[in-house]
Amino acid sequence: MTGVDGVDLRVDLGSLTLEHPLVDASGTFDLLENARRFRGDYFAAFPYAAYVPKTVTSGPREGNPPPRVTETACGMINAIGLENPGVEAFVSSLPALRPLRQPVIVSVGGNAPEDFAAVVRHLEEALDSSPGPPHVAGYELNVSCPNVRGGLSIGVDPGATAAVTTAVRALTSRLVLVKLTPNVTDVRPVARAAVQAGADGLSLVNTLRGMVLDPATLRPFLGNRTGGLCGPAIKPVALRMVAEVAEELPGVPLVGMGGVTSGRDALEFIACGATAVAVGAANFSGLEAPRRILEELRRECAARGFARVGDARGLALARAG
Amino acid sequence: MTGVDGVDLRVDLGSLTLEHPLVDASGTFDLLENARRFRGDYFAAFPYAAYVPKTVTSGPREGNPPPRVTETACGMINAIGLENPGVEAFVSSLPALRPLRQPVIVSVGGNAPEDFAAVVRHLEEALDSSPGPPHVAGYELNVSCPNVRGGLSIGVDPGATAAVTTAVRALTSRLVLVKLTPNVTDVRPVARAAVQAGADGLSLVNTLRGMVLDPATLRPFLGNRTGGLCGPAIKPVALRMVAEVAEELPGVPLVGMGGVTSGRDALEFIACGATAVAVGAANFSGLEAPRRILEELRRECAARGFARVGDARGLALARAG
Amino acid sequence: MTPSARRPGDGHEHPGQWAETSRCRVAGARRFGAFTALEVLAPAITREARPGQFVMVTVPGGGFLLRRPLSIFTARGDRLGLLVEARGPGSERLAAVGVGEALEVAGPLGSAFPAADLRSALLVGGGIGCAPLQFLADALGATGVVVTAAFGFRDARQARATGAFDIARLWVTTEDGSVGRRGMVTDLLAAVDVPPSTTVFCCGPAAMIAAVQRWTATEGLRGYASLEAHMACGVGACHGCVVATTRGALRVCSEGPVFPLDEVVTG
Amino acid sequence: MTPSARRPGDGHEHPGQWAETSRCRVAGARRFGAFTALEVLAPAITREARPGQFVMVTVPGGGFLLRRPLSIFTARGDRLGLLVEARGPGSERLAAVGVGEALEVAGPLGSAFPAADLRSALLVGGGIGCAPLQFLADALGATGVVVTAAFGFRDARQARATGAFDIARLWVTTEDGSVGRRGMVTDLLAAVDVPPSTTVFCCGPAAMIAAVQRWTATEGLRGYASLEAHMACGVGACHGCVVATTRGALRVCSEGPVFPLDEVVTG
Ligand SMILES: Cc1cc2nc3c(=O)[nH]c(=O)nc-3n(C[C@H](O)[C@H](O)[C@H](O)COP(=O)(O)OP(=O)(O)OC[C@H]3O[C@@H](n4cnc5c(N)ncnc54)[C@H](O)[C@@H]3O)c2cc1C
Ligand SMILES: Cc1cc2nc3c(=O)[nH]c(=O)nc-3n(C[C@H](O)[C@H](O)[C@H](O)COP(=O)(O)OP(=O)(O)OC[C@H]3O[C@@H](n4cnc5c(N)ncnc54)[C@H](O)[C@@H]3O)c2cc1C
Ligand SMILES: Cc1cc2nc3c(=O)[nH]c(=O)nc-3n(C[C@H](O)[C@H](O)[C@H](O)COP(=O)(O)O)c2cc1C
Ligand SMILES: Cc1cc2nc3c(=O)[nH]c(=O)nc-3n(C[C@H](O)[C@H](O)[C@H](O)COP(=O)(O)O)c2cc1C
Ligand code: FES
Ligand code: FES
Repeated sequence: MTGVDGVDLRVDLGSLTLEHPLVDASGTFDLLENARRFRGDYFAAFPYAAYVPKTVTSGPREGNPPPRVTETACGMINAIGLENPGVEAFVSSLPALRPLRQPVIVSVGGNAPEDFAAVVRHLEEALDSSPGPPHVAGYELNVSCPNVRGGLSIGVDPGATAAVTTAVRALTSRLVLVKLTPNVTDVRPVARAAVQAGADGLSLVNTLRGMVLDPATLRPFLGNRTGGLCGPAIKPVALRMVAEVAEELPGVPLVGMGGVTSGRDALEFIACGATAVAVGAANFSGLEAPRRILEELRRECAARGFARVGDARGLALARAG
Repeated sequence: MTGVDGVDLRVDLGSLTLEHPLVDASGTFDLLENARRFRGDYFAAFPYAAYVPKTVTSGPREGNPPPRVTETACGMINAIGLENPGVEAFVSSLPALRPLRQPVIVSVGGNAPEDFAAVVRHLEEALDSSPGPPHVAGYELNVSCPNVRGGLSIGVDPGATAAVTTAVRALTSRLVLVKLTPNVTDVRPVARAAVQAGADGLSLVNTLRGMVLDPATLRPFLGNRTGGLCGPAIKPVALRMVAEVAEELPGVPLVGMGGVTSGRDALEFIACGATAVAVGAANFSGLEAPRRILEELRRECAARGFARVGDARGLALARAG
Repeated sequence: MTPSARRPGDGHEHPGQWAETSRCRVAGARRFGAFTALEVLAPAITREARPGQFVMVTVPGGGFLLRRPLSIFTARGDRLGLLVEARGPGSERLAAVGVGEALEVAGPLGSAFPAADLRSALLVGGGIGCAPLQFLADALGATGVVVTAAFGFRDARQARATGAFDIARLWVTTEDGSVGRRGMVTDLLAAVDVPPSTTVFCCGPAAMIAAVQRWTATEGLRGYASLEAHMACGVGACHGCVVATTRGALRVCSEGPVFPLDEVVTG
Repeated sequence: MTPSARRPGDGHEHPGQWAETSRCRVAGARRFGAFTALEVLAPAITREARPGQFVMVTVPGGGFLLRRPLSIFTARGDRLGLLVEARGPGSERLAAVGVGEALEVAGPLGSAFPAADLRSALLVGGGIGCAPLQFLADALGATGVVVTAAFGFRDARQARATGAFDIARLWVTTEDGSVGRRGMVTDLLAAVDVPPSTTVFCCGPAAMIAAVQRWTATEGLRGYASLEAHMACGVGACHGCVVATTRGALRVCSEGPVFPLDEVVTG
C-alpha cells in the first residue's frame, strides 16, 4: 500500500506479504460482529492487513467466570479464559469471511501439543476440501494465555513450546507463528526453541499476569482472581522483549505488540525489530482506532523520510560489530 | 500511631514495630537532601515509618550513562545503575541521621555474596563501635536491580539469592529483608530460597525491565538502553506477586510496593498480604505525597471499620481450607 | 421526533444497526447532585435507538483506555440524552462535561426492552439504574401504555436525580426515608396497584433485580431486566462482559443488556 | 520588589532555601504561538528565587506521574513568571493553563547564575532556553550591568516567543531568516560587540552550548551554561538527572542547572 505521500507500507512477514504492518491482536477484534453492525460493506472497510481472530481451541470453551475485564492505570486486565466455540464452529464460520481480501491468521490454543495439532489438522482438512477464500495464510500458536490452566506452562518452557511447534509444523506448510509470553525470566530460550522447531516467525507479547482488587471488598475483582495486563502500561516491557528477540534471532519475522495506540507506537515496535505490529486493547478505545493508527504510521514515516516502513526496522537494536 | 479516628496503624515487620505501614522505596527518597532544603525541622516532619536509603554497595559506583529517567504511560523508567558513594561514605553520613526517630533499613547491593557481606560487615563494625542513633534496624538486600551487570542474575536464581542471604545472615542479628524482582517466571522459588537461607522478610517488587525509545531517533532513550519500569502502570503485576508470595509463605513479613500513589493502593497491598508498604515513584509527584498517602490510608481504614490496619491483611488471598 | 421512530422494540430483538458517531457536540448539561443529564447532538443514534439500548462513550481528555457504557436516557429529536452518575474517575469526568464540548459516542448498542402488545408497564429502577427507564417511559407513553414507575435511591442526595426525570406516575423511595417512602424500592412493589397483565421492566443493583425477580415469579408477571457488566469492546468482540444466565454465559453488550427476568441468574 | 531580593547569586552557589508551594493561583496567561507566559502567585518562591533556578510543576488534571522542571522566567513581586513551550503532552497541558486555575509549584531549586562583580553580560539563548535569561537580565539590569542578549529561534513561529521578553539590547536570529538575522544564534557571536570583560550566560540546545563553549574558550571569556536533563525528583534524591561534566557526572537539579561553561562536557 503506497500512499499518496509515497511511503511504501508493505511488509513481508516470512512468505506472506501484507499491504501494511498492522494486524489485530487475537481476542480484541471480531470482524463478523463488526460486519453485522456496520451499515456499509465492512469487508471493504476492514482496516487491518491480516485478520487474526480470537484463539480457537479443539473443543468449545466456556471461559472464566465473570467479571472478566476492567480498566487499570493506562491499561486493562482481562481473564476471558479463551472462551470460544471450538474449531468445528470456527470452520463453519469461515464462509462468512469469504468477502475478506486480506489473509487470515488463525490463532490456535490448547493445553498440549495434541490439542494444537487437532485444531490445525481440522482446519487443514477443511481448507483442503474447500479451497478458495478466505485466504487462511497461517497460524499463530498461542502458548501464552495466562488465563487458562496449563496455558502459561507451555510458553514458559522452551521444550514444551518446541513440542507444540513441532506438532503443528508437521501438519501444515502455511505460515506458523508462535506467540510468546512476557511472564518469563528470559524470553530468548523460548523464542529460539520455537524457531528451531520450525516456527516461521514469532508474535510477542501476550499479556503480563496481574491482579486487580475490588475497591469495595478488597478481594480480587476478576472471577479468575488473576488476569492479563495489557495496554500502554506494558509497552516498555513489550518493546524490550521484542528488541531482545530481534537481536537474538536476526532475520526471524516478528509481530510486535503491547500497548500500541498510535502510529508512533507502531513505528517503535518496528524500530525494535518487528515486521508487523498487532493492535490489541486500542481496538476498545473506538472503532476508528485502527485506521487512525495506520494513518499516523504513514505520516510518521513520511515525516522521517522513510520511503518504506521497513526502513525503520531495527533502528533501536544494538548494532552488530 | 493511633489517630483521632481510632485506627491503629502500627504494624510489626518481624521483630521491628513500625508506627505505620509506609516506608520509602529505596532509591526514591533522600532524607538528607530534603533536610538540607527544608526550612523547618525536617526530621520531625519525616513522614515514613522507617527510612530506606538508596542502595549502598561496597565501593563507590558511578552508575549508568545519562539519560537515566523518563516518564512512561502511567509510570516511569529508570536506569540509575546504583550510583552511590560506597559503604564508607554511607557510614560517615550516618551521624547526620542522628535526629531521626524512625529506624533505618539499609538497602545493600552487590554482584556476589562477598559484596553484600562486605557492606554489612562494614556497617556492623561501625554500628558496634558507635552505638546510639540513628537506629539501624536492618538490611534490605537488593538482589533485583535490573540496571547493573549481574544485578538481576542473582535475583532470578534461587540458589544465588540463598547464597547472598546466607552470607549476610551470618554477620548480623538485625532484620534481613530480601528484595525480589518481578522479572521472573515464578517468584515463589526465589522467595522460598531467601526465607530458607534466613531472611526475616521479603520486599517486592523491584522494577520491571523495559525499554523506551527516543521519539526523534527511534534509538533507546536511556543511556543504559534498558531500564526498570515502575509506577501505577505495574501495580497489577506487583499485587499479583505479593499475593503469590503471601500465599506461598504465610507468616513471612512482606514489604509490598509497585505503583502506590494513594492510601487505597497501600491498603490493596496489605490486602494482598503485605505488612508494610513502600512508596517509590509517587515521591516524585510532590513532597507532600507520603503524608497524603498516609492520611488516605488512615481514612480508608476508618471508613471500612478497621480498628487496626492489620485487619485488612490478607483479605485478597485465596482462603485456605 | 416522530412517534414511530420512538416505538419500543417489538420483541427481544437485537437491532442490527450501529452508528459510530464521532465528536458529538454537547448541547445541554444539567446537574442534579452527583448526576448530570447531558444532551448530545447525535441524530444518527437517536434515529435508530430503542429503549434499553446503550452507547459507548469515550472519556474526553485522554488517559482512559476503555470507553464507558451509558444507557440511552432519552432520544428526543436529534438530542441523545445521557444521565451520568459520578462514581469513579471516568464517570466523574463525564459528569463534568460542559456545553460545547465534543464527545465520541458509539451506538445504539445491545438489545432493547421488548414492548409489543403491552397494556400496562411497571418500571422499577434503583439509583443510576433508573436511567434507561425514562426512554422506555417516553416510548410506551407515546403508544398509550399505562406506565407506573417506582424508583429507589439511597438518600436525599441520590434522590436529586429524580429532577432529571419526567414520568407522570412516579413513586420514589429512599433507604433513609428522607425523600418519598422509607425503605427499598422493592418493598413498594406489593403496595403498587397494577393490573395482572402488567409487564415489569427493571434496572439497578443485583439485589434489587433479584428481589424483583422473586416478586414477578410469585405474581406470575412477565419481566425484563437490564444488566450491567464491565465492558471492553461493547460490540461483542471480546467476551469480557458475560453474565450468567439460564442460557449460559451471555454478553451484556450483545445478547443484553436487556434479558428476560426469568433468564437472569442472581446471587 | 526590592532590588536586593532580585540580586543575582554571588557565586556558583546552591541557595539552601526551598519553598514547596501548593496550589498557586494562575494570575496571568499570555500566548505567543506555541509559548505561554504564565504568571503564578507564589510569593514564597519569588522572594527567594535567583536567576537560573527552576521550579518543579505538577501537570494538572492527573495522569502525569512526574512533575515538569521549568525555569524561573521572571520573579516580580509575588508573581512567578514561567514561559512554557508546548512540546509534549505535559507541556501542552501546562501551556493551556488558564487564569484562575491552580498549579502546584515547588522551588526555587538548583544553582543560580553567578553574577557578582560583573560589568557586562552577554546572554545567549536558543528556543525555550531563552526563558531563564529574562530573569537574569532583570536582575543584572537592576544592578547596572550592561546586558546584551542574542536569541536564536527555528522559524518565525518559534520567534513569536520574543513577544514575551523585555530586554533592551536583544538580537534575534532565525534559522530560516524569517525574523531577525538568518542563521544560528552562535553565528552572531563574532559580530556582537562586547567588552573583553564580558561574562557569557547561555541556555539552549546542546549544539548551541557547545558552540558557545568553543567561542568563549577562543575569546578567553568566562561563561556559564544552564543545562537540561529529564528529571524525576528535582531535589537531588534520585540521581536521575546527571550530566557529564569535567568534575564527573553531576545532578542538573542540585549541582546544576547552572554550570561553569568550561566544566560542561559536550558532544
Ligand atoms: C449497559 C450499561 C449501562 C449503563 N448506563 C449507565 C448510565 O446511564 N449512567 C451511568 O452513570 N452509568 C451507567 N452505567 C455504569 C457506568 O458504565 C459506570 O458507572 C462507569 O463505567 C464507571 O466508570 P468510572 O471510570 O467512573 O469508574 P471506575 O470504577 O474507575 O471504572 C473502572 C472500569 O470499570 C468499569 N466500570 C466501573 N463500574 C461499572 C459499572 N457499574 N458498569 C459497567 N462498567 C463499570 C469502567 O467502565 C472502567 O472500565 C452503565 C453500565 C452498563 C454496563
Ligand atoms: C532545568 C530545566 C529548566 C527548564 N525550563 C523550561 C522552561 O522554562 N520552559 C519550558 O517550556 N521548558 C523548560 N524545560 C523543559 C521542560 O521541562 C520540558 O519541555 C517538559 O518537561 C516536557 O514535558 P512534556 O510532557 O511536554 O514532554 P514529554 O517528552 O512527553 O515528557 C516525557 C518526560 O520527559 C521529560 N522531558 C521531556 N523533555 C524534556 C526536556 N527538554 N527537559 C527536561 N525534561 C524533559 C518530561 O519532564 C517528562 O518526564 C526545562 C527543563 C529543565 C531540565
Ligand atoms: C480482552 C482480551 C482478550 C484477549 N484474547 C486473546 C486470545 O484469545 N488469544 C491471544 O493470543 N491473545 C489474546 N489477548 C492478548 C492480545 O492479543 C495481546 O497479546 C495483548 O493484549 C497485548 O497487546 P495490547 O497491549 O495492544 O492489548 C487478549 C487480550 C485482551 C485485552
Ligand atoms: C529512580 C529510581 C531509583 C531506584 N533505585 C533503587 C535502588 O537503589 N535500590 C532498590 O532496591 N530499588 C530501587 N528502585 C526501585 C524502587 O525501590 C521500587 O522497588 C520500584 O520503583 C517500585 O515501586 P514504585 O512503583 O512505587 O516506584 C528505584 C526506583 C526508581 C524509580
Ligand atoms: S464488552 Fe466485549 S463482548 Fe461485551
Ligand atoms: S532529578 Fe532526582 S536527582 Fe535530579
